[in-house]
Amino acid sequence: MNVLYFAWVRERIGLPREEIETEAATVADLVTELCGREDRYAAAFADLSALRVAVDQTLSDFDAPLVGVREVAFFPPMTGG
Amino acid sequence: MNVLYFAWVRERIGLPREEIETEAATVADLVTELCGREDRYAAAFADLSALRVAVDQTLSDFDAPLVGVREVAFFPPMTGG
Amino acid sequence: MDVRVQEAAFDLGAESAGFAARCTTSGAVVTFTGIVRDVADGLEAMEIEHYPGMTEAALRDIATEACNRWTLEDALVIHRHGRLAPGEMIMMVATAAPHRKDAFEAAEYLMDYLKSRAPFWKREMTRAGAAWVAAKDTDEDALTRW
Amino acid sequence: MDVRVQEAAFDLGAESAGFAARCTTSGAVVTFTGIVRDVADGLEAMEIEHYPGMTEAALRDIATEACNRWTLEDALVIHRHGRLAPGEMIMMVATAAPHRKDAFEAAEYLMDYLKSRAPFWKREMTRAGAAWVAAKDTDEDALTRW
Repeated sequence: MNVLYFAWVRERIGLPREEIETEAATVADLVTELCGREDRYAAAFADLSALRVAVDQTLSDFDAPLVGVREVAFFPPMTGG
Repeated sequence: MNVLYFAWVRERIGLPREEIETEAATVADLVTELCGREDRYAAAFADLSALRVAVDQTLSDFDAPLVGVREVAFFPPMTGG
Repeated sequence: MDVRVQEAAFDLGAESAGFAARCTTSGAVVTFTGIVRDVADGLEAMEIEHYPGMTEAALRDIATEACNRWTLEDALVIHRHGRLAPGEMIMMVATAAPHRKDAFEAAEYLMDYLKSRAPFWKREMTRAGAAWVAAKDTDEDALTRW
Repeated sequence: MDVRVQEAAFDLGAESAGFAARCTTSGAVVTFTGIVRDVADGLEAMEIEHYPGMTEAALRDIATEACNRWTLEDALVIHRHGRLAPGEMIMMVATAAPHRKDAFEAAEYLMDYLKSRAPFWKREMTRAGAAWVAAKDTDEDALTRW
């Protein structure tokens, strides 16, 4: 699964995207799995209320299922316009 | 006093402006005076709710006093924009 | 603040770009442009009559009030009179503000007031003849918002 | 409907005039332009990061929803990314409608949604360093209007 990071999430994790092999059933499960890997993930995901997630390029929730999903992206609230 | 007419008020009265000598105390008095003169005024002023008035180029009311006033204009509701 | 009443056409592109370029402290620029609409029954021309002298004063008053009510860096109003063909631009307003809410609201305020409080009268010339455009109740009602 | 995400500058004048000229049935055209504001503590540049692919899809969804909710002839969205200097234009939207209320509301809707639902992130570069622009509660709150 392709996992993408933007803005300060990207900076904290230290890379813009990575390929991850996971059996996580939901976005939240994926986050828990990543946080267990290294501190930089735990730092980036410390406050989920400050984060947004897109599943296959559509804004989604942390309880969204990951079955058949190819791309998950994590980022702070958007500031366009 | 300069009296001006615009849009269909101008068309009904048949001229865009005229100099009128009057002792009318208010706009309403002036309207009554004009209506007594000729039918074309009575036709133009038949329904005051369909008319607006400006006194010295400021939107005003029919009970506005005419003391010291140099210019009165009658016209239908405006349709700018 | 720039208020112009003119018979000549204006260049929307040049006016929009020029207005935005003159605004150095604003993050938000809103423009509104009114265009002669080709109505169903064959509009040949729109004639716009106005009240020279009062028109300019009324537009300045409306623009000044907008600048007082909202935090604006600048406001522009251009309104044409005379005979216009379908597709021609009738008028435009532009507002510049630090925040988009002010720019939008001030532009809507300018439009609502100049629709019903600036001395312009439109007449539509169709094959069937000429007819004065009637003021809409909805335009008068729009003023109650402010 | 025209949605563009690009690094290059756009020409507000040409875009506004071109958009209005393409609209043949609309009496009302509204544009909004966002400009990099020169903040008090010395902004040197604004960097805009985005999510290629999702950005275009999100903007198209927002513009489509605007066209569904209001009677619009056309809508335009241009949003830049990359490094912008103070005074540069970040983005613009334009809407064309038979009636001004639709054109205004649709433009405000586009702005409210692309502020908070299109995947762009702004970073301000000042002498003091770089800082990500925080999302404003007022921008999120603005969505409740729709």
